[in-house]
Amino acid sequence: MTEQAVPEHLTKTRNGEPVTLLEAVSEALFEEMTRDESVFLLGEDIGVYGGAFKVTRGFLEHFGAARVIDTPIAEGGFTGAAAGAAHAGLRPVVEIQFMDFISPAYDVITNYIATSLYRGAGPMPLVIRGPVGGGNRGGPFHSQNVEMAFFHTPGLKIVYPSTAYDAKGLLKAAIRDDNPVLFEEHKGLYRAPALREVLPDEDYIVPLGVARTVREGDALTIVTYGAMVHKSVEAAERMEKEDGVSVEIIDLRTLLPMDDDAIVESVKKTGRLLIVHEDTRTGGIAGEIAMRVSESAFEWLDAPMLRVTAIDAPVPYSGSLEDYFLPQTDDIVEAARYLAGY
Amino acid sequence: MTEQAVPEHLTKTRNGEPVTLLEAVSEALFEEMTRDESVFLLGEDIGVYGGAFKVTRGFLEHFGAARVIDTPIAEGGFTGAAAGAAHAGLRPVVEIQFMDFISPAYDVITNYIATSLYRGAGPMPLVIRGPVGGGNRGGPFHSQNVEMAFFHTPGLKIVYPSTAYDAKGLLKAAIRDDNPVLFEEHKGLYRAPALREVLPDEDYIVPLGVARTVREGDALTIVTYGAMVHKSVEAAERMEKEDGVSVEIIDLRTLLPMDDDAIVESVKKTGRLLIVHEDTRTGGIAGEIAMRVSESAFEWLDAPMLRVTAIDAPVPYSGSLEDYFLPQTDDIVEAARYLAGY
Amino acid sequence: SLPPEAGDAPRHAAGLPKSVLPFAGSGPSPEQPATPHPAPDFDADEALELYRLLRLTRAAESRLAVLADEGLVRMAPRRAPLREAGPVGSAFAIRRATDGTGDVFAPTFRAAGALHLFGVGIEDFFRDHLAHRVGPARESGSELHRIDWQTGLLAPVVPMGLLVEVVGGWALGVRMRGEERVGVVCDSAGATSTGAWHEGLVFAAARKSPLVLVVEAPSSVERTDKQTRLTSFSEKAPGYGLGTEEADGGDVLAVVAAVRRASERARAGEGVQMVEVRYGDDDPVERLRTRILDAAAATESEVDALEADVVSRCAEGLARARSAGPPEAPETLEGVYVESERVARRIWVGPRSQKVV
Amino acid sequence: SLPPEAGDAPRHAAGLPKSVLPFAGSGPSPEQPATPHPAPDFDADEALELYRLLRLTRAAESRLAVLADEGLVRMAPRRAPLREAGPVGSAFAIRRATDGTGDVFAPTFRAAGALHLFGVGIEDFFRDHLAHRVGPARESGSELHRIDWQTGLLAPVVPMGLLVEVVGGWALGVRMRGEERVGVVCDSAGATSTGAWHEGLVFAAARKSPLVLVVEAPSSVERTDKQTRLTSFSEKAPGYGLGTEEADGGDVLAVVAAVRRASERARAGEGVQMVEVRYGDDDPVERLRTRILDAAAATESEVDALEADVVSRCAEGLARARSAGPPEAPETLEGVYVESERVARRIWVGPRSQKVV
Ligand SMILES: Cc1ncc(C[n+]2csc(CCOP(=O)(O)OP(=O)(O)O)c2C)c(N)n1
Ligand SMILES: Cc1ncc(C[n+]2csc(CCOP(=O)(O)OP(=O)(O)O)c2C)c(N)n1
Ligand SMILES: [Mg+2]
Ligand SMILES: [Mg+2]
Repeated sequence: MTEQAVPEHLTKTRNGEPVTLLEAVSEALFEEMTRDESVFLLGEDIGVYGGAFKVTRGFLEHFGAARVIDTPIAEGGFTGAAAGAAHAGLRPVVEIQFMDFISPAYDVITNYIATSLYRGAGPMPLVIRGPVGGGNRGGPFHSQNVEMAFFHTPGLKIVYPSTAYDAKGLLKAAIRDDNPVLFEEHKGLYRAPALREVLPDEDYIVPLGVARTVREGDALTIVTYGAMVHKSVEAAERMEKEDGVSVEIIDLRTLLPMDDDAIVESVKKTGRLLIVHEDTRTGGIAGEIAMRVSESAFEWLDAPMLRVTAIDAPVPYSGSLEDYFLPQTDDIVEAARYLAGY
Repeated sequence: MTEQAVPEHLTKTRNGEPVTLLEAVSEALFEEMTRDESVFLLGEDIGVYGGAFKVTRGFLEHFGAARVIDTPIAEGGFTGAAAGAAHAGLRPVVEIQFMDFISPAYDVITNYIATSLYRGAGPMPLVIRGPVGGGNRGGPFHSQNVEMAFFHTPGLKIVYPSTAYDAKGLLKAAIRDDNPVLFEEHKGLYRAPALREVLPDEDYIVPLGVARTVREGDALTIVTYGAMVHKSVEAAERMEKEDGVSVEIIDLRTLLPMDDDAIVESVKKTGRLLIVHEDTRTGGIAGEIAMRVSESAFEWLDAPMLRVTAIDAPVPYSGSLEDYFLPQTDDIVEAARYLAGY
Repeated sequence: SLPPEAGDAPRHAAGLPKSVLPFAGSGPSPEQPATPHPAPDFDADEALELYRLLRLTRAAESRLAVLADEGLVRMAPRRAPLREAGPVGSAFAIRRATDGTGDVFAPTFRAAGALHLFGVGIEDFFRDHLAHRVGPARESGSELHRIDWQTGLLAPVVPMGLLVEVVGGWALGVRMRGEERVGVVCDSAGATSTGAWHEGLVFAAARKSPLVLVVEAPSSVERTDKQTRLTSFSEKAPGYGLGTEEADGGDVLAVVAAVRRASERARAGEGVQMVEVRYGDDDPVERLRTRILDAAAATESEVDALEADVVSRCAEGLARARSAGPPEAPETLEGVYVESERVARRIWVGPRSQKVV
Repeated sequence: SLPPEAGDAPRHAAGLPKSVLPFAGSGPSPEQPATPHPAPDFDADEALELYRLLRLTRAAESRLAVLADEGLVRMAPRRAPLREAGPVGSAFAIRRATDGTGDVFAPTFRAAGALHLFGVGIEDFFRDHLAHRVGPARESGSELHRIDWQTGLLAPVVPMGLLVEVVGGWALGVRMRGEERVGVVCDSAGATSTGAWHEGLVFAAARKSPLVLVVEAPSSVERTDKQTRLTSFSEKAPGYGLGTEEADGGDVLAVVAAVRRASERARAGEGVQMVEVRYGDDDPVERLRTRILDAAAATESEVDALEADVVSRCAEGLARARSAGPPEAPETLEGVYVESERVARRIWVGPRSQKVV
């Protein structure tokens, strides 16, 4: 590694300045690439252009073209190649320009990458990361959440951070993990001013598979992740003020493997469960959560487990339709009030 | 259409002879192609070779090469082409040689085919069918169940028959449906002697979206589909005999859209729900069922909703491992006893 | 369904009827060319029509850029400049009809003029981008989702390459029905890297489907390098057994001629054709203007008037589109399934799930 | 990890050490060729080794067919006959080592002899197919899942084309690490239709990765027709900017030579190479036998003895494999995640989910 200076825009944490979630992702990548020469990046327009969202701005100049690889538009090809590079002892991090475009890589991810260890090909230290989520008027092909395309695939891990701190710590943990990890970054959180925070100026990680209790409460449990964490907090604050009811919120952070204990312990305390996810409804992750709670804490349930989700449709392009399509704070308040009063 | 004679092996129903599930599928295809000139077939080795499982044996000779198309090994390419042909007013039926190989078509199915109507491209009368399921020592790439790769995609329908009667009637309904339908045929049921039955010698369909009550009971409800219907029946019969307990079994038949009413009504009657699926556990369809029952019938539940499923792993090749991996009748009995005694 | 101005139209028209042309009746009269010059080596009527369409495309694109700056259009395609000739020339070259009997055209972006030929008026173009409701697209979204089987327009889904599969299949389908129609897909160079492009082409080539593939190739080798080590995409054609044409993307007349040759070969049953449109630094709009003037196909003031007309119609269309309202939510959410009711469920509590004990 | 008979081996050996060769010490002694004939135009040692491997492949395959008939092996690849030279010749041509420093080889099927070169003894070969436990493959399954990074063997996943992506990436990776190693993928003709093959190749070609692609092309145009209108797959190479070689699949020595040339070019940094192995009706085993005898590289009785030896070793290996038991379930189900415990959950009832009221 060259002893080149760290690019200015990546020194915020070092200077004690707050960073956005996007900057936290950039810092995580930069630090891991600096720490470990086997870490390298592949993706469309991540080099010369610095990435569609500029996550890797300055990386090409700093780390060179061998470690910051601009790829053709062939998500299957370069994700599969990353798997091969992982076999060769490297630790590739793939950027999918919009996670919607992970679908051409579905075959290699589910059939090859996820089964590598099981088939005897050895560990697969590979991270596939990229922007997800709606609310940006991106239409059906720039707004998808992709967790449920992969949640059913044994061998994968899936991470979906909601804060800058977690994004950095989880991404660093994902890069150091020897399993393949899908890492979803919500576009709406990338530059959200409210999420700016000063991060510890140290090499911290946030372990995969451990949920976070965002706020404690006793009236009901909301299990959620990603952008919905913040809408859930809004809803909880409103209920605190208007109804005098305290809502506990669990941010899953890692969807697979899921932190069952955190969920079950909370439900045992509150007796009521609301699951909130931005992704569409049928076949969403809410089902698995409900199933597990039923298996492990049925007797503690004092009300039906409910969910607030997007509508079962492609993501609409029109703003008015998209707002209607997505779960909103009002929906969460409505469902939570129903449960609290049950 | 030529007035050629029906091939001998496709006249069993006409002659009042029993057919296997596989033969029922063949008859459905044959009848629909005869009824409607716009129906045609695409797939690997379906023409000259008659298909890997011989489902389309004799079709090439009868209907000609324009309607029985041998394709290159390009599942995305020919599934996408089928979508285009549907736009042109045809009703294509795609065979995926083993449904495991649907993954290269994941992109076009989820992004194009499922969204066609919504994007204003019009209806999409397209059936994608093929063999699924384990128990055949096929290993990880010839044994998969693929419903959960697509269950989360609004716009698709998913059908998974368990009997010859249903296979024929559901496939005919699927071909006549104006939505894209994924049609899963379990290899282990294809030629199972126990499933031979005499079918009505008439043009019947089984409507999509309607479950079937396989047997009535009051102690608990088992919701299942595909090959697990038969293991569940075995379990129920054993419990009837050994425990004097009567188990109700619902065969979903169509997974998407799901027949919520049938499930909920049964659970309201029995108060206990066991979901059995051959597919792997985490993110399996059991979750969605549990969630819906929680939403609609929580107060009627007298016991936790449980599930019996395959283990979270790729499908093992070894027979001993595969038996261990798959849900077995003993597992169903064990879980059902637990619930009945709860 | 066509926009209202379409009216009745003859079947298999070689061009759209005048009533559907963007600015029928306006602009210079081609019957009166300036005379001292030699007769042009091109059809003057066609050249002027193409010039209008190129101008329209550019005018529309620059307004789209403004809307993007204003934050009103999020998914405005950011594309390299000077690329109007590919989609416009291709759209112009093929057989258009308004009753679902013509060729089918699937452009990518930068195609306002091409869309116009397939019945999308300039107001609709902007309404689509602004997501101000119009047309059949349920999600009312953007140029990207405009589909009209009557005029033969299949605007793209975003994941690149997929339309090669789909239009190839459509072409197979119409041929099975005995119709002599051709499908044309325009794709940027990057699409050639996708597995979808490959699989679509392999299958279409094996079936000899009447498909024309227009590959819009950038001139810069540097930009291409990350995708392929080739300098010409036509080198890919023999690997699929395709016929080929090449055309200079700075010369819309050349594009028209190349796509015409290719599409007639496809129509004649010669199988899939590839047209490589190679872009350089030439401005196709300026070049055609010069050519028209040099050949005295129109006078400078006639061309200026035509330009002014395009610009003002563009401005008017945009103004009307802006003032149109957004769609209403529940109504436009239908259409996920053919038979579906208007189900829009973000929360759900079973009607009898209330405490009963 | 190598099977026990492997022993210590030199790094970067051009061939496996004798101790790993299938029948070290057996068969004719190459030091004593029959003398009246002219010197052969090939290396006699190599030819005899190749002959053993071809014979072994055929013997193993025919036993596999019997096991399939008995219902003991379900996923026995049914393949066109006479295809031994592709995998065997390719495996033989490249640099093998036993300590993870050699080239990497990814065959499809019909490769018993090739697998042998990469450390899979004949007993293991049958144990894999019978799923009688052996080796590192967690699911203990079949030739298809045999992977050994020490010898450089990456036997395929079934979905065709994927290994082009993966081995291309492996090749990129080792080059990034400064190692002069080459990855070789053998694929049947059908794989060239897949998007995975295309995308893998596009990326590997753009990176100039040291990858050699062996395309095993059937001679029959009829069989190929549904996949492509080409008669030669090499026509695909220019579309990716690949170097090419062709070899007659009836002539294993030609395959070895072609793959050697291709792999050395790839090693030298010349980027991805394609070798088309074209099969005809020639039997590669008989042909090599004739050639060995004609050149007097061995006597007929020596060759007969070698054949008998192969057959009896094959029978012995199979007998041992048959008598080995199946794997034990819970133990072998681990390995879904690196850190996972042996979790095998078909039913689950939370420990405290029993009725508590
Ligand atoms: C499968 C897929 N992956 C990624 C994208 C995102 N994307 C849209 S345009 C584009 C770049 C296109 O580059 P090129 O083909 O050169 O087009 P041009 O430069 O002419 O716009 C990318 C990566 C996509 N649309 N589809
Ligand atoms: C993506 C994918 N689709 C389907 C299959 C199933 N399959 C296995 S072998 C085969 C035929 C292969 O034909 P070809 O490439 O000509 O090989 P050969 O005839 O030489 O065996 C097919 C369709 C597969 N393995 N992968
Ligand atoms: Mg470009
Ligand atoms: Mg073949």
